[in-house]
Amino acid sequence: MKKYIHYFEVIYNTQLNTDYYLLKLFTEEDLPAIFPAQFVEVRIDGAPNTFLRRPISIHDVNYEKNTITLLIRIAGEGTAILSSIKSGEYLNLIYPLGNSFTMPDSDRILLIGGGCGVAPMLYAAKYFMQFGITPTFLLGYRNKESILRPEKFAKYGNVFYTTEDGSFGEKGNVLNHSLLNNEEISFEKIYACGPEPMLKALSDLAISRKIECEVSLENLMACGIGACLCCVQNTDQGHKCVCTEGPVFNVKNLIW
Amino acid sequence: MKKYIHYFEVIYNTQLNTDYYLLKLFTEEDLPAIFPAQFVEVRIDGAPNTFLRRPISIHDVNYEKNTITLLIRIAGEGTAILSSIKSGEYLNLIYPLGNSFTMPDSDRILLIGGGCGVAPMLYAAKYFMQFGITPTFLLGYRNKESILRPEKFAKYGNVFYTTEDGSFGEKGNVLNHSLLNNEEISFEKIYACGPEPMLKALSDLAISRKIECEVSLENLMACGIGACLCCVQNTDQGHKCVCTEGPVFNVKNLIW
Amino acid sequence: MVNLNIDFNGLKLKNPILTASGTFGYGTEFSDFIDLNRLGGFIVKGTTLHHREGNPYPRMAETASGMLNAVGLQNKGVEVFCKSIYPEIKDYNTNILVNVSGSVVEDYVSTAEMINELENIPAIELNISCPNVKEGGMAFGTSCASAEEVVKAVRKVYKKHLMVKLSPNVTDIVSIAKSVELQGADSVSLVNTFLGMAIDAKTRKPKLSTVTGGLSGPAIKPIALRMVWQVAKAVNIPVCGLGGIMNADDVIEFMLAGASCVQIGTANFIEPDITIKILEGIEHYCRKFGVKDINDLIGALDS
Amino acid sequence: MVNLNIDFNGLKLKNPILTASGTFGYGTEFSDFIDLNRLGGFIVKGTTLHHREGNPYPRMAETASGMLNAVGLQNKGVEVFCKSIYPEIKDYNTNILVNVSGSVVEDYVSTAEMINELENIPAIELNISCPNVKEGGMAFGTSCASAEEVVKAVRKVYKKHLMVKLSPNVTDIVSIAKSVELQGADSVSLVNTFLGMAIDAKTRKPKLSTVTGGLSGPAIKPIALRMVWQVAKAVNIPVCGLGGIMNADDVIEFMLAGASCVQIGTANFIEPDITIKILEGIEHYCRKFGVKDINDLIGALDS
Ligand SMILES: Cc1cc2nc3c(=O)[nH]c(=O)nc-3n(C[C@H](O)[C@H](O)[C@H](O)COP(=O)(O)OP(=O)(O)OC[C@H]3O[C@@H](n4cnc5c(N)ncnc54)[C@H](O)[C@@H]3O)c2cc1C
Ligand SMILES: Cc1cc2nc3c(=O)[nH]c(=O)nc-3n(C[C@H](O)[C@H](O)[C@H](O)COP(=O)(O)OP(=O)(O)OC[C@H]3O[C@@H](n4cnc5c(N)ncnc54)[C@H](O)[C@@H]3O)c2cc1C
Ligand SMILES: Cc1cc2nc3c(=O)[nH]c(=O)nc-3n(C[C@H](O)[C@H](O)[C@H](O)COP(=O)(O)O)c2cc1C
Ligand SMILES: Cc1cc2nc3c(=O)[nH]c(=O)nc-3n(C[C@H](O)[C@H](O)[C@H](O)COP(=O)(O)O)c2cc1C
Ligand code: FES
Ligand code: FES
Repeated sequence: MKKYIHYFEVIYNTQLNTDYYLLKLFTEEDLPAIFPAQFVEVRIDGAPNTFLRRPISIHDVNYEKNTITLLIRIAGEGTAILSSIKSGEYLNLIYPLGNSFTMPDSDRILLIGGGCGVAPMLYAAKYFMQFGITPTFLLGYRNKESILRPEKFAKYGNVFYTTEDGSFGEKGNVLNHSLLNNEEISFEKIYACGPEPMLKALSDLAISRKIECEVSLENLMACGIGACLCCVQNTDQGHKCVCTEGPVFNVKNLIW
Repeated sequence: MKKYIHYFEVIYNTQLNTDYYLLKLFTEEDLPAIFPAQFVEVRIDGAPNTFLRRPISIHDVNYEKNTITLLIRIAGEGTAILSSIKSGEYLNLIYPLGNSFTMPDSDRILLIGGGCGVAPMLYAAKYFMQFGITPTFLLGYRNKESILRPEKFAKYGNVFYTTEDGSFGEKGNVLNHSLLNNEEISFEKIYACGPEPMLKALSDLAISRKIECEVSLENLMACGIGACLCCVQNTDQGHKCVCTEGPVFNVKNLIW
Repeated sequence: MVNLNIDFNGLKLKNPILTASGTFGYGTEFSDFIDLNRLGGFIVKGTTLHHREGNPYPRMAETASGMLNAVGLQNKGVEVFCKSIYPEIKDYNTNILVNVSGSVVEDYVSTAEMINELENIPAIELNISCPNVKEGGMAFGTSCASAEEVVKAVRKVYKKHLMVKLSPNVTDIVSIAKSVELQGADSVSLVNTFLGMAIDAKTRKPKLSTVTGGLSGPAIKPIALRMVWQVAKAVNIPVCGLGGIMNADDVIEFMLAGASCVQIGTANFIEPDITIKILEGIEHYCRKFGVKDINDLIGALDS
Repeated sequence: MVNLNIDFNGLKLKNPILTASGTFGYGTEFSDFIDLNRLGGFIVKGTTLHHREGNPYPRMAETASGMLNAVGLQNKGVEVFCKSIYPEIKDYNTNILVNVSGSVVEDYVSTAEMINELENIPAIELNISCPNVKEGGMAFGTSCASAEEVVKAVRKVYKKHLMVKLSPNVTDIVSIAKSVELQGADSVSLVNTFLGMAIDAKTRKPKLSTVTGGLSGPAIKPIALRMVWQVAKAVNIPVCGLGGIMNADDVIEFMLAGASCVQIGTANFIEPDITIKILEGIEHYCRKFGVKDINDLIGALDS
């Protein structure tokens, strides 16, 4: 799949809560086909410590309007700079990067997102919906206040929540949710993104229950295009690049 | 003289012509006494190549309004960043730095500025005016379009111009101006700032005519406060720091 | 028209822009962004006799104007290179160099021998300076005796252009350069990465799985430039300069210091089309400053 | 309350923050901005036996996240220091160290002897690593034999704390550190600047009058940190770490790597009050991470 370097104009940058920002970006170029869980590499200008680009999932795509949307969580200097960018300014992106979630065979699919890991799930659902598949979402947050874009997610599927403090949905993390612990409900496939401990636990669960499970992993990236071999994940076939052979891996191939 | 590190708010940033910008800056702190030809060290945030502060002359001071004004010529990355700063943003300044022009004994004084070297001359005139001294200005530019703030200078003294192409004032550079080449007109003292070749030629002229002459020099600075010894100028007393023992030197002490 | 052709001790370069090993994959990773045929050449990944999985992750840490890496020569080994990768890339109309790495002299020799057979590989870059493998690599490049030993052995079996890549982690890079020249190197390239380290103050852990790694990027440019200048004055073979090159001015500076060609490394990660932008920048520089032949810049520092 | 006191091989530091020679003048340049008495100590300018005018200008060039300098030990000589400067600064309630530089062993010895007489100077930092003077300096710091020679000679006449400042421009900094330890150094400080170079592509001229100069600033931090880690593991005397420190996290990283105290250098140029900000940052770090005694951080890297 061909990759591009394009400038995008910031249409808006909205703060969603303390740590999260929503960036809508427009390009005059034609958008290439984008698949679920693919990501962009954003150039961060203007700070000596943000020398390298930053990988960010594609949260939403609008082909008619030539826009993509990113959901940014402030983690350090680079994401802080992104969070303060203003509409009318430009961002340089390399995209679309990485492989993607594979197509399911039925709509008994569960999209699990934890914290920032909800980012790729919106577009994943929108993408699957084109094929008549309506997913179920299971989204985990710290508390009610940290829930991101609930109405938007509700458009594309049934949404279940967990919060760590129980202030919304079920209390605990996604692994504790009754959906996953009810033998009556069976999913053909789980797609997940989130903190590594969550993904590991989910992987154990999926393997023991024999549910197909694909996870989108993070890793430190220098290039994003398979050139530097910095972003490796250990698998049963040896070191694989998260940026090109991932970010999506079937849990059965992972050696955590 | 005590030095301060203060944040200043940008009141306005006006483009004067292709290369020059006028920045008015306000601080909530009380302004210390500032003397003519003193300068500030501006911190340039947001670029790996502008690691060090940039020295900029104090172009004007308003003690009632707690503002200082800088005249910026785009020379490279740092000044380009300064030129794009917007009102409401903040700049971190160390100031007031350097020695200053010494008081004249009469008002037969000539303030010579070439290009960017006009910057300190406005405040110098304003300062001398407090003591009842009205200076004469001789300002050299490339052409009519590049003349900076003519009305403002006119407020503080008689202004004569040279332009390289003769489009305004006398043709040539300041050294060629009839003021300097008319034996009838005698100045007690010349104060000058501008490109080194101009200052050198002026120095020769002043020494041969036995006119007192003080020049404000530039040099590459790392600290601006006399700590690094990077900014030296050769003098008859050895290497002197331009940032603390200058920027003003009497030409008779200079070994160019 | 500006002449950009350089005769690099027999290696014909259409321009001085090559890419640095380990930062440019096998070239094809960049074909979406640039026309590889426009490069003076590209140098593929560090290739070893046997397959190597490289170091565990994390392998990367960002630093001020630079980055540390601890990839550790992950590659599938020279046989896979010759059989599967070489056929895919051999028809590019540019110089393809293989960066040959190893941990014992015999491995270098065997690898070089196999690459010698590949018609469309006009040169190898002998990597005696990789800081990221325990067993050797850099150790060869940090003493004259060991550098001589490996170059001498490889010279016997490798008949084409032999470029030797020097380590900057030394007291006296000039004497190492002279040693490898004496053993028949056709050129030297410098610098490889500087051995560095990063720590996470919060977790108290090293940021790299191997604790130390190789520093690259603009941070190292001033040191790399100094070394190129020192070496170029001292040896009679040409020098390929690298270390932190980000733009056309950087290339000009390396050439003025004495480099006959350069490699672009880490910059490819940030701008995958940087090589072509730099190439155009160099043409622009030459036109602006009336340079008719790029060769006129080599060592033309006015000091 | 967090304990920040450190016993640096007999030198009592109220906290690990010192300032680096040549970047802090004689301290007084900073008294408008900070209370010098709050520092663990400060190290004054490189002082030589005789007056030195230093190198011609330009002496400075900015580089990516760093700077090159070629000051060349401009100073008025040790006599003027003892007579005119010492009395002005001696009553600060902090450790004042003199950085002693020279070009021949005898000069180091004579200078150290004179400083030995100054009651309120508890230590000298022997600079065997200045890259900016032709005759020596760095040459002493780049071989074990010459480092030993000068340390041995100075040790005979200097009775207080002898800190030796190492050059990073070497293949093996550990063996140099061990050599100076063997000759009786009480501590080592590292690193001095890296020999680098900058060129103006437009004018084709070097940016420094001396062509090469010393690189400092955040650019070098990863290499400096690695060297501190290597040396701290290898010697039994304490290590003072420096090179590119800009904030409290950087200090913590150097301490985790094994430094018992640190020096702030180039950062003083950008923020003249940075030392105190860093000190406060360290207190904040300790409170946040439950560190009761700063000594617990020394060498506490979890690797
Ligand atoms: C494929 C992929 C998709 C991603 N999608 C998103 C997204 O949609 N929205 C979003 O906000 N973030 C996303 N991230 C994470 C994002 O890339 C990092 O948060 C960002 O690079 C941090 O940069 P910084 O300069 O703000 O922080 P830094 O100052 O660089 O780092 C702050 C902290 O975050 C850690 N960190 C930095 N980069 C990564 C990384 N790539 N993976 C894990 N930890 C890291 C650092 O080790 C450090 O502890 C994604 C990462 C990957 C690999
Ligand atoms: C005491 C003093 C007062 C000054 N007053 C003013 C002023 O009022 N307005 C103004 O616009 N500029 C003034 N300058 C010059 C200003 O400091 C430089 O133009 C600025 O530092 C350049 O920074 P940059 O990042 O834009 O350019 P860089 O990219 O750093 O440099 C661009 C070019 O300018 C040269 N240069 C950089 N700094 C200096 C310097 N300090 N002296 C001489 N050449 C330099 C460089 O060598 C290079 O060729 C003053 C300088 C001094 C020393
Ligand atoms: C991720 C990465 C991998 C590298 N792998 C190799 C390698 O396999 N062989 C080699 O000789 N150099 C390798 N290098 C060093 C580069 O080729 C180059 O010498 C160094 O990065 C300095 O140049 P730069 O600053 O332009 O990147 C690698 C560098 C990086 C950043
Ligand atoms: C302008 C300047 C002058 C210096 N002069 C000296 C000196 O006289 N003696 C010395 O031992 N080190 C000298 N150094 C080196 C510093 O003390 C320090 O080792 C180096 O700058 C690295 O630390 P930093 O990156 O924090 O600046 C000087 C450094 C600079 C930038
Ligand atoms: S980030 Fe470079 S290979 Fe994945
Ligand atoms: S700029 Fe540091 S002494 Fe003048």
